[in-house]
Amino acid sequence: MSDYNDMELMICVAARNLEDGATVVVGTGAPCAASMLAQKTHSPNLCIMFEAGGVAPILPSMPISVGDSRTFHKALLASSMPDIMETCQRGMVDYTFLGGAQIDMFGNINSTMIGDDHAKPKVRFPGSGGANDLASLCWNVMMMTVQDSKRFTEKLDFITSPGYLTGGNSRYEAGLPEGSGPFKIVTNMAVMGFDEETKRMKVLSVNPGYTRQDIQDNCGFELLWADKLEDTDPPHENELRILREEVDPHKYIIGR
Amino acid sequence: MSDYNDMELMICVAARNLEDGATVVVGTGAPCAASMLAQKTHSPNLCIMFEAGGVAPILPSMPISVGDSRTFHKALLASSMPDIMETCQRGMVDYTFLGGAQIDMFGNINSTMIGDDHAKPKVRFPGSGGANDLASLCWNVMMMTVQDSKRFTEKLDFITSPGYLTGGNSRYEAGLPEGSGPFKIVTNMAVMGFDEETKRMKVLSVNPGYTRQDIQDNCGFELLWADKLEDTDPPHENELRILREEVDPHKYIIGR
Amino acid sequence: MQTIDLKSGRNELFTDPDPDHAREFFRNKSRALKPKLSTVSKVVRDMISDGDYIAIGGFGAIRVPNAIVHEIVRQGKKNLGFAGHTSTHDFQVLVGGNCISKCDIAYIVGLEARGLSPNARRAVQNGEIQLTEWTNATLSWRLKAAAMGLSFLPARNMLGTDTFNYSAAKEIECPYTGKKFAAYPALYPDFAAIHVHEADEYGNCRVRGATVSDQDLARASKRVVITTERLVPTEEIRNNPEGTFIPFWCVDAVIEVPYGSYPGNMPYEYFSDEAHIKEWLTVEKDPQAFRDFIKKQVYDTKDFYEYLALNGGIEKMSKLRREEFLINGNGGGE
Amino acid sequence: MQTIDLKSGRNELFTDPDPDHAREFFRNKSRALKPKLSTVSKVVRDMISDGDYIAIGGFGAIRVPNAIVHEIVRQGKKNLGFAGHTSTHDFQVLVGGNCISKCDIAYIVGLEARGLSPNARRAVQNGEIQLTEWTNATLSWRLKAAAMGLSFLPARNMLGTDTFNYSAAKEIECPYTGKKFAAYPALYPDFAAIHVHEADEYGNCRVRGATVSDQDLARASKRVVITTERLVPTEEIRNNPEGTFIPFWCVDAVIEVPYGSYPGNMPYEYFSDEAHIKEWLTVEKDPQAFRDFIKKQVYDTKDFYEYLALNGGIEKMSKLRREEFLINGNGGGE
Repeated sequence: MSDYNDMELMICVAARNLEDGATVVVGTGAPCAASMLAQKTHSPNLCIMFEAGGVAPILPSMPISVGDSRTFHKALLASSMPDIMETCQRGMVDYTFLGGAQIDMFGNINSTMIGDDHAKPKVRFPGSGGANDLASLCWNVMMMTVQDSKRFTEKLDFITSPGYLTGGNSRYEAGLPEGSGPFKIVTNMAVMGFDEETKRMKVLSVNPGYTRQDIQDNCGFELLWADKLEDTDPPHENELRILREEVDPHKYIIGR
Repeated sequence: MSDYNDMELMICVAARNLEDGATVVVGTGAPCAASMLAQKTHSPNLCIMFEAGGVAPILPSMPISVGDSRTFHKALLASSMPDIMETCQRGMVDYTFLGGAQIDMFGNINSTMIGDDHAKPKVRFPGSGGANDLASLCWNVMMMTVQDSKRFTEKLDFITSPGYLTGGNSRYEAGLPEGSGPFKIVTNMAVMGFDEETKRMKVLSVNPGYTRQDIQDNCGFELLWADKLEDTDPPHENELRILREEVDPHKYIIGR
Repeated sequence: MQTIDLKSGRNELFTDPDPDHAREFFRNKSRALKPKLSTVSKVVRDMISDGDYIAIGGFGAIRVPNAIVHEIVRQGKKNLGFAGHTSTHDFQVLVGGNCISKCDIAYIVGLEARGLSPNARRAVQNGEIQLTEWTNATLSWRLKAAAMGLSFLPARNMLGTDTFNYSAAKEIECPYTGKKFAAYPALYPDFAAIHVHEADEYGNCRVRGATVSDQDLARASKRVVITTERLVPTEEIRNNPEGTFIPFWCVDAVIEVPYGSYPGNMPYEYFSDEAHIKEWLTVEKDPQAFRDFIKKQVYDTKDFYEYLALNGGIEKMSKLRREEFLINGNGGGE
Repeated sequence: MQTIDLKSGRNELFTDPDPDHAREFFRNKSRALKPKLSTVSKVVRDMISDGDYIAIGGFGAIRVPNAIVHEIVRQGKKNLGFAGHTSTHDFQVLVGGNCISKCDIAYIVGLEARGLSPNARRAVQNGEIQLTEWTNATLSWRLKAAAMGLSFLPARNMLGTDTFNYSAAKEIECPYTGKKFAAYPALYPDFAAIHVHEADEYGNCRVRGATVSDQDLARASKRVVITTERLVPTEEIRNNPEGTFIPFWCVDAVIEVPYGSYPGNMPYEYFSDEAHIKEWLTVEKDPQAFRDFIKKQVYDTKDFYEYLALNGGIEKMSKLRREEFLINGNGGGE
């Protein structure tokens, strides 16, 4: 078995969820790396889209911005932000990746602020950007993050992007598109999905070197557990080779 | 004084209303001829637009369709139908011309049908096309038409395009943009405007060779008359020359 | 609680504006980048069922996918719903084949400066085609609403008229200004055919001249077939992604049909054959003569190549090309 | 009568969404095809007043009209409202000049993969800038609503979140499906600056690469200034009307500013100067050092040419051009 770091593991595991012929809107960093890795392994026709308008580019390197020249390099379409967002809203986009400072048991995400006064937050983050849009409008939302009990929290300081809101049918009752929502959370310790009925976060597989106890200890709310809890298939040799040599040779992402 | 026919008179008189630097959406035929004549006389920078998307073309000849290649010839912009209509809705278009089978005293126009059963009309015309849109959204609506009391009628069989509806403020109360509406009706006999308060059709000037009696006799509703009723300034030599030699040398329009 | 009185149009809404129903369809629509070359007869056979609601790209007699229009008549498709947005010659041909039973009408029976289609007019006056009234802008916005993944868009036209009264529109109150607007239901057609200048085998398309609403139409429609003057290598698309007018994921099938807009105009390629269009308009005055005419022109031609040959073939196309480019004379070909 | 409970965001709506008020403005806006060449200093002096609501085209550090941004700081404009759509470096500079007092925020304090702006973050955390929350798509749609001449557009994002609660959005009920949608108020900025690849003296513009919402922004804004890498003859625009991205009637002034997006990326022209952007981010950690830095870079430079010269001039620009085109080496210039 190979040696790999947390970021490499999360990228390799996340990439396997992106099937050939699917569409994915990505940001810079790990999501872009995971999508490029999927393209170079099992999903040559995964269509990578950027919210600034670049569609299906042949990425010469990791973009610095979701709108920089690299995201349009040999692309099939140079579109606009409204067109990309409307394509999501129309139901043509399968996957997206989000990040955030906090996530709760229903997959709601905070990337706006810490504190309790919106006008004077303790810490201000960038805010939604396109995160709320993609979380609302794409079919399946994924997240890659290192897990700790501050980040995986009972109550968010601010719900930037919708997960399953308060669980059950609440997401759809709020008016968000039927059938959309959080799909997989890939952490350094485990892979989580969501319970079909309650929409609570549920551990599906445990990463090598971690225990149930580790996973629950590093989560600020009570996790559900799959009946058939599996061991996460660790990164394969060829995944790591392609990730290191072709996707991110300068270790911009996997060197973090 | 020159000899001219009704169509030539109407085109020359209408053209004088199009000031330099204004925008006008036109259809094929007389409106296009009037706009071209204005460009070649007092309004070199009149911007001619077509609903199919052509903006400010250098028209090599009279278009057959508002979307044919001529409407894009050396144009400044090849836009789309929604963009043109939205430009009207945003308040950037000063003038348009409409035609129709019937018009009433408030400038409402019927270009849809004759009869009283929409499902089985006695006569079916094309319908709105872009007429209702332009009548609703441009600032000033003009019409050129030969006048008779069947066409200038008390009650339309069908209101295709809005004029001042039932007069007064009713157009704006219906939700149509404030300050927009019918502006001038140029007929073979007279030039009409609309009373500022009642919004009823009002004769502004009488064409050479016609009397007040002629004008009222060829109108199915009671006309208002301007306090200072004028004589229509007949087509000038240079207008007729440019119209005949440069605008419509094949007499597609003025030969009708 | 509403503070103003809101009206609704009385005519039928032919299509479902529900964005979640549309999303469910689009969720399962293939978005894979795979070759999609097909044939006109196969596409019409497999992608259109009787009773479907269809839309035709272009502007009636400009950039119209006429090979598909002919084949719909040839295969005798029936009871189609139709987006009568900016239709002229295309509607004329489809009514000639008695294919349409309901129609959202903005502009259909007229052919602009050329006059009206006697046969299409007859069909409408006889009540053979059920009509719901709209306008050009409104049908543009109904398609845009669908392209945006919505159920409606607000607008400020049609208010106060019979065009509204005989539509299926509704008035709404603006939540910010309290003003009365029209709300137009999203239009998600079952099928659309669009003719383009260039496309690759995946369906990435380029268009010049009148675009009308075709960008929204391609996005709004559940199934989309592209006919193209020319197939181009994908490399060419990738060399200028700004030029892509319709992306591959909207497209289900691609067919190369040179002169595919004939007798309509194809901007920067060939002008319309006004003599032939006039032939349609003239012969339609006599129903029997029209039946003979459409038999010869459509039913008895095997495909669009035969139709082009019947009406002058390459020599005629060259002449129309010279007209398009305002080149006088016969080009030296005779 | 409403059948469902509809919420409203609690924060302030900074601009008037009334389409009739906007129409009245646009009625009197010159749409004449006349030369509009101007200068950066004149445009900022004459077209922006303290308290105006402004918007900056591009994507923060891509195709950003940086000469205008610097001049706003240099002239000390105050209490501006700001459309924080996809802003990064532009917001950073404007906050460095203390120009902004209220902001519609989608994305402002971050610079994507580069990290966050310490100074912009400080200003926001101190409550110096009043914020109303939105998202990237929502600000796109708010501009689109204005470009369409409306007061609002419906959409399906933001619902159920604090992003909605701290916005000025409202929920509405779809008149066709009864479903709950968000309604976003049209955003008509007082002023917008957009950097483009090519423009003629009338303001007909061409753009490549990331267009973001700039087509809608140019239409939505009351006053629009274009900075362009290159002026081109109008003849070139007329030779390819399909290439016109913004038409002249939206534009009030045109200024040729080569390398006008520096240190941002200009697609197909030059890449971003990441080292210089990093300098901004690093020096901002210390407020005094940042004051010195912005004095040297902005206040003490006479114009954008001096700023370019200060940061490497033509040699640096050539290097960034090679980076843009993925050309290795120094290009033989040394």
